[in-house]
Amino acid sequence: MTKNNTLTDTVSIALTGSGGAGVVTAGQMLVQAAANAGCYGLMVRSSGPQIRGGESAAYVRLGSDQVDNLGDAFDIMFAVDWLNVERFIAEIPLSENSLVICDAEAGDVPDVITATGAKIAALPLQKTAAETKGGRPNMVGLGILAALIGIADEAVEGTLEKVLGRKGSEAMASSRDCVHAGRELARDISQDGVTLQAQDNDAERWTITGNEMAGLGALRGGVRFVAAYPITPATEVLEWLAPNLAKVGGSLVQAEDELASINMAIGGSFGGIPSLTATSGPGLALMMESFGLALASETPVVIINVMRGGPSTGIPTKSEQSDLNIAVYGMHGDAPHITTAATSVSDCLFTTQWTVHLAEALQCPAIVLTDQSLGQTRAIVNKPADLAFIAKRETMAEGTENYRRYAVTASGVSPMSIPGMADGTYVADGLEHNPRGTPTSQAEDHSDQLDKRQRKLDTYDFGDHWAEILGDGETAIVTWGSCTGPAREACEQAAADGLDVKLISLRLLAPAQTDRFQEAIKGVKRMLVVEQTHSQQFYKYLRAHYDLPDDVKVFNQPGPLPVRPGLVHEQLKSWS
Amino acid sequence: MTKNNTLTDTVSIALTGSGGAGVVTAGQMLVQAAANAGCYGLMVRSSGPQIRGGESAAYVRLGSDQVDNLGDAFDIMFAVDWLNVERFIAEIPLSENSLVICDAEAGDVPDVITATGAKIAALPLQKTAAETKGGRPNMVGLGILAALIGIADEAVEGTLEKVLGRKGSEAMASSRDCVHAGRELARDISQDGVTLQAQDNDAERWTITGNEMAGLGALRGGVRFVAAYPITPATEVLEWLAPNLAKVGGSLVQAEDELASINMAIGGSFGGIPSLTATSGPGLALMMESFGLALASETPVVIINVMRGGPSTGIPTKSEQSDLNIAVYGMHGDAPHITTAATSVSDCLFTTQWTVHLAEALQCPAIVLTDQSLGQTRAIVNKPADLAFIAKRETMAEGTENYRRYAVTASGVSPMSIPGMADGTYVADGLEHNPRGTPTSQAEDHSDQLDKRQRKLDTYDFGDHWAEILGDGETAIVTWGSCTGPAREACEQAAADGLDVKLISLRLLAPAQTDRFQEAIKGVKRMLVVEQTHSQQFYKYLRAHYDLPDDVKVFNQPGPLPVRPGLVHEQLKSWS
Amino acid sequence: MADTSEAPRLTFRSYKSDYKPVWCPGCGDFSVLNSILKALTELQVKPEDTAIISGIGCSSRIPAYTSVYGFHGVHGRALALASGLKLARPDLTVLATGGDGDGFSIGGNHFMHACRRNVDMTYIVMDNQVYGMTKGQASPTTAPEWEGSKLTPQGTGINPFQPLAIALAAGANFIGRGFAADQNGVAKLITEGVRHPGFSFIQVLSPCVTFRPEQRDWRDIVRPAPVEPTSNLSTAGKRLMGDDGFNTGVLFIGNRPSYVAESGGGTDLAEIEKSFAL
Amino acid sequence: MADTSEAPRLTFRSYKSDYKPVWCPGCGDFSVLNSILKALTELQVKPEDTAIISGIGCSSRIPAYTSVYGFHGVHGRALALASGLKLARPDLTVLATGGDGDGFSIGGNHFMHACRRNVDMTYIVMDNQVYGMTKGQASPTTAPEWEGSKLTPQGTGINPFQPLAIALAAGANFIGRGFAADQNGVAKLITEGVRHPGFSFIQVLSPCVTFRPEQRDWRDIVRPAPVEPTSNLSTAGKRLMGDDGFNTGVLFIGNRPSYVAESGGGTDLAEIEKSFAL
Ligand SMILES: Cc1ncc(C[n+]2csc(CCOP(=O)(O)OP(=O)(O)O)c2C)c(N)n1
Ligand SMILES: Cc1ncc(C[n+]2csc(CCOP(=O)(O)OP(=O)(O)O)c2C)c(N)n1
Ligand code: SF4
Ligand code: SF4
Ligand SMILES: [Mg+2]
Ligand SMILES: [Mg+2]
Repeated sequence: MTKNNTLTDTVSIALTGSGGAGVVTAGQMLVQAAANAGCYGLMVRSSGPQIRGGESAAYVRLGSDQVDNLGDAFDIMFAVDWLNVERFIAEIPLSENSLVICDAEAGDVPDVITATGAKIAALPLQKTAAETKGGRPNMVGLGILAALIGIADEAVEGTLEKVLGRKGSEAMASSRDCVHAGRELARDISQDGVTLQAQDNDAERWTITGNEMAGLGALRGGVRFVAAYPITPATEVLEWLAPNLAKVGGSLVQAEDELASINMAIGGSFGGIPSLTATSGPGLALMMESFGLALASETPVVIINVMRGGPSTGIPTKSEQSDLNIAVYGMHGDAPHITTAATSVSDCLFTTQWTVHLAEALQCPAIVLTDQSLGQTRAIVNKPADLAFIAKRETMAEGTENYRRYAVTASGVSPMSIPGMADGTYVADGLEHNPRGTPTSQAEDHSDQLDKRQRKLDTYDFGDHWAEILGDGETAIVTWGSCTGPAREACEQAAADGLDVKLISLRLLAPAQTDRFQEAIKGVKRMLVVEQTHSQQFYKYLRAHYDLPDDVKVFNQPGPLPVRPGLVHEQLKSWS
Repeated sequence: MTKNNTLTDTVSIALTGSGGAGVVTAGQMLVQAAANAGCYGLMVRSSGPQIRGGESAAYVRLGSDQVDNLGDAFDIMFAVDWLNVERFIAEIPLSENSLVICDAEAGDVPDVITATGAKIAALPLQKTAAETKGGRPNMVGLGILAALIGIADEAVEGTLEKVLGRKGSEAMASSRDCVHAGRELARDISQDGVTLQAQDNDAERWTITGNEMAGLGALRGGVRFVAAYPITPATEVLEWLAPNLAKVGGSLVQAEDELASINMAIGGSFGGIPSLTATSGPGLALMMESFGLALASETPVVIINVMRGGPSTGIPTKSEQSDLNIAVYGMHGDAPHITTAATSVSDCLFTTQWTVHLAEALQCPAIVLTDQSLGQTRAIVNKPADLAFIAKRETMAEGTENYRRYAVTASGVSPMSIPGMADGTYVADGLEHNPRGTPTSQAEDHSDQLDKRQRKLDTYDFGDHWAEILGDGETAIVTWGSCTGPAREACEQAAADGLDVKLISLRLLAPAQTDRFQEAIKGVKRMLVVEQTHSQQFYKYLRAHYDLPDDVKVFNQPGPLPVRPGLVHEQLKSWS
Repeated sequence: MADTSEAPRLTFRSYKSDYKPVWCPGCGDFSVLNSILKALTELQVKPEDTAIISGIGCSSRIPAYTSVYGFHGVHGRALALASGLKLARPDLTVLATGGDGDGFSIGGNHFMHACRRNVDMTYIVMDNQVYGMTKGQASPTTAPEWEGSKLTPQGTGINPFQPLAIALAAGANFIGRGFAADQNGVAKLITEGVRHPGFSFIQVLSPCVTFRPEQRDWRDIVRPAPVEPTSNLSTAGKRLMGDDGFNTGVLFIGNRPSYVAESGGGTDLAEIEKSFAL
Repeated sequence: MADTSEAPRLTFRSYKSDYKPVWCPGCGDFSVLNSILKALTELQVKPEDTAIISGIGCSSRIPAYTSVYGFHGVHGRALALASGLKLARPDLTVLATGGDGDGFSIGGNHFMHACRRNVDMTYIVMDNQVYGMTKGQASPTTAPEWEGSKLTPQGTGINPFQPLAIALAAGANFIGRGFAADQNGVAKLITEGVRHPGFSFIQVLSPCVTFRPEQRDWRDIVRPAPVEPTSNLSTAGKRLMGDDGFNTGVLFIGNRPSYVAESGGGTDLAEIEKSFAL
């Protein structure tokens, strides 16, 4: 989670339109322009069922400090046309405080829009665009929006240059003209409280998605071998990794399926190379048998699982937190392992890197949970600091005699030999084994090895990273993953009401950190659990592992709609 | 669970020997002979790592009423030789009250045996056998044991005839001679409290394994299509089903892997034929992705999962209850489904049949959990009663117009059309869909369908079968599966001490029956949770779904050793 | 296949649903859909006695665009689903459809074993040498030098999968290849495939205009195979091992009987249970 | 393969472990183990630079009986494990071993794709036409009329899987067949397979004396293939499609280069991160 900013100074803008209308491009440019002006922001995209083309929407939120999530409502909606707008409208909360900008010639404003009570500004978008050769209404919109929120011309210019520079001066010129024409149109309308303060910002800032963050975290953590099979919304992790792994001397292989990809990764790791795969729900399910192999053979491997709507194929393009159960409990047999979750777009880097470190240190497979809303959101963030977490596996000391791969040690971690090391040859095995690795079905061997695999996790000091904890108070929100941003914002909203709320967002889901958790909720009388599932998976997980206060309320909402800060705030308000 | 017998009148006998010594045959004959004498009993076999041959052991427990589990210790151990006996000794609790019968010429009695303080009777086994042409020491042993426990000659004769009849009169004659010679040898030794009372028993009794019970339960429940891939210890379910399905007009297909077998079963069920597959941990893991497909597409299907030691390939031939997590939580997405567990060898029939009924009635995939110790134990039981549970799926009414496969109904169950029904064509889908089955990513459709899939389970009346509940008291044991037998026996042991203990054994693990559970533990002040796992999976499951009393103790023991009644009893005793 | 002799003649429209495909304009799959509908019309199977089973991918969306029974399963498992359905319900006409990724990558094992098992059904793969649905990665049939995917920016460097040669080696009983734009030709292949006993496999070259726009040029390359269909394995083996992937038509017709699951029937359960009696 | 020029000569015993195999007396796998050890001795690869990867089955127990690095993985995934290892560690000599069930049934997809991907490693399948470990069910290579399994009491009724034909169609670069009892012959095949670049596949007919005792008769049937190894796909295709399964020796030698994962190296992470800067 990023710096604790007060989010009153953010602006939320939705852009919608049919395929080819370029609303996503306009949205991206708007974020980029705001960044040029020293601000922060993020953009989430949403599209219809079509593979290509079809209507789409871009949800932009800008602020003077880092923005982690979408807000409660949109200040401005910009609609190039009304095609299938009802498909999106549930994702675009509007109120009488909102301003809807549309094309005067796009036909009647749909009932779903007027019903919200938003102010409507019907402007000649197409007409204005047509006045410029090659002009397009999305660029007119960019001009209008930039003007309304107070982004200076140079900032927009810089963006046009960066994005369109390659396309030649003609494209540049027509876009510039449209933007200027948009600024003119904007003179006739206004919207309160949307003016962004341009900033002098010396921080090195990045424009990056959560999926790229996760890929970079893997690279920083030392991963040098990746095998994977494409799946929405995890593919971009792999697309970023493929060329960049090669640059640092690693490699990525596209496997024939997920059964192969997890096994290839285990094979690479057995070879001493920190290895990873990335997938989403259906692929994770296919990997579970072999995840158990990594666990029993104590071969570290990391799975990044970018969650989407489930069950089954579900809703591949939308976010949900419903893979919690399978990530924590989805293995056959007694299977102590590591499950972590990223708490924000930026934190996808931290959590992935940390998890690679943990997996290697504990010789244990690990699952990193992120989700579509973190993974596919592009954000302007401060460059993340370098971290000390790098892959470091305890290996066999040179000259070891009578090497025992699965020696029963106090820490539970047994030094691992790596192919190439003389005197270290052993057979990694998923059958229960004795310390030498020989298969056994004896009770004593089984319990020794079960104990040792559990002990690795029980005795390791995970430090403060197990959770993000903010604030204090007798009321606490306990949450995880992409609900962290909205929950934090809800805490701020509650603070404005005078209610102090402690926020606890779990980054380490398995192994459960019982003592730390009980310590963290000391003094907490009322607990609100916030999660994006239908079946309260997180709440049930908490019950299973932790003692909760008597007064617990659960706010759970399945995907695809994001959890809005205001809804969480309502829960806090309605408590008593 | 079977009739509440008092288990003081049982005899426990372990038979061990090297490969080819025939201890398993002798054990089986002993059980059969006891059955002929009107008694009950069971036999569990245990073998070394060799595929064929190698040492093995047979654990027999006989009684005047049905026997559900092994006891605390063995009254008699019969060892043909001492080969690798240390591999088995942890499975054969002996005490100074035990009698060990061995061959006088088999060499020194191993320290592990003498250390127990058991009485040793070294008899001329080989020598006696050698006196008969074709004679074998295992048959001498059968004679000794029959004599010691008081099984009359006719009962043994009947067994010899049944088993050896086909092999010709020579084999019969030599076995008979050995048995008689054994009876003679037995005159020189004695053991207290092992005399079985021969009974007049009119009940129709069966000799059957838990795996066969499960297969029969499937058949009785209406299953007519099975696709599966062999895996220990589930294969016998399939081996029994293959010929017998064909006899009743159904069929079994051996698939290329578990991914295929679950999908074939779903395909068969889509075709209107109640379908099933059987597997064990590793195979279950492979099935989970497609289990989600059955769930989302609301196509009933049943998986019988015969648990073995885990994680990974684990200990394929030994029992454990460690697939609880994956069976209850192992799916990606929000995945309400059915998980049941058989409580005894006999109950494998009831639970499987009931589960087929539930899956079909609720159009929901289901997992039946049994384990190696239930599945591969052969027991003498009373013929199970016929049950009313047969597969009955709610199908589309003829002449339905504008059919909606996934109509949102009050019960959550939507009438299903079956290929062949005119006007019922639809596309089953694992993508989220609207009532017609068309893919959608709208929030409303998603929550409608999530609600409906959950509602099916929440509103269905599972009746009293959700648990086996016995006795009453402020102390309760909560357990499941194959721990039920030992737990029940522990209750009886406690009753003998004057402590009333209520036994609650859950047959329905998912959906959780919160109200029923809370009702069942009303008045319970102290709860002992009994399970055969390393990581307390059952206890954590209970915590997640139920409110437990403050005073909870957990007795968990991983495989491969069975949970012994006496250990559970200890826990009850040591409470305060 | 069910008997349809007395029914009135069914038309193309009887097999078509009213859903608008999600495909990109110009996608080859539109044509394949038409060919399937034409073949069903020719076959005159009742829609309710017919089922189309698919996996996941653009091409796997086809069932919803027909009016027969359908199952849009999970990625790679269409043939297993379809086999289960046909084995449990031999009276139905079963088609399986999908893409090259679905069928040859994640679903490759079921493909081989379906060929081998030879259950009487027809499998139509819309091969566009790419993963369309996930926005353009290399599939098993992609040429090694194709650099269009970010996952394999230098090309895959891997020899393409030869679906027909594999089908032959695995034991498919009918093997054909068509080109999507040739709707009647593909319809004829499907009709013949359905009529032929056992497992029929039909590869349809079906351009992905979005991620492989160069596939539009296929129309200039495809040609009817210059030889007659053979039922000789060695001859077919020689031919298909040397094939360039653009010969269309029926390329192998086998004569193995269809696999049918063992299922006698007629015994009473009580009779069976007697075997357990002491 | 690592350079071993200066090392003292390694003996058969250097590659053997002291564990007693769990196999039944007389099992063909004892011979195959010997052949592998002989081949390693001939190759003089260092034990620590060698890895044998297997799945689950009687035959898959082999790694533990050698003294090289090993991975006894899960059922069917040996080739994926082995591919990952070899791609991440191209300096190692990697062998994969297993049974016909492991490799051709549950592992069939990885088999095809390993042939196609052509990573430089050698795959040895001990084919006994049965699932030995699970006590005798039909495998893909089992003859359709074999009635020895309770799961298929009337025989499978399914055409047996042709591993060599599939390997050829899928793109294996070296294909051979041996008979377990011919320990030197199999050792030679393995040696050649390891030396040949790319993916080498060697089927070893290895009798299961417990569940298929009639396989002892194989010794009277196997024969060296009467023809020279070919590197022509069409010729090999014709030959292998007509093969009766008992011709031994090298049956195909291809000339495709091995697949190596893209891996340049040399760039600093900080350099890469610059691409994210505004
Ligand atoms: C288990 C699993 N892995 C990955 C995916 C993601 N996925 C969906 S479709 C697809 C590939 C589709 O390619 P193809 O079968 O060729 O169909 P096309 O879209 O080209 O018609 C993939 C990888 C998935 N849905 N499920
Ligand atoms: C996922 C999974 N399914 C099934 C099994 C059970 N199983 C173990 S070995 C085996 C078959 C072995 O046959 P094969 O590979 O031919 O080896 P063999 O024993 O004949 O040498 C099976 C089905 C398993 N271990 N894992
Ligand atoms: S992406 Fe390609 S395959 Fe998919 S619908 Fe578009 S053109 Fe067709
Ligand atoms: S069962 Fe067969 S394959 Fe397995 S060890 Fe015995 S003889 Fe060998
Ligand atoms: Mg494709
Ligand atoms: Mg085999």
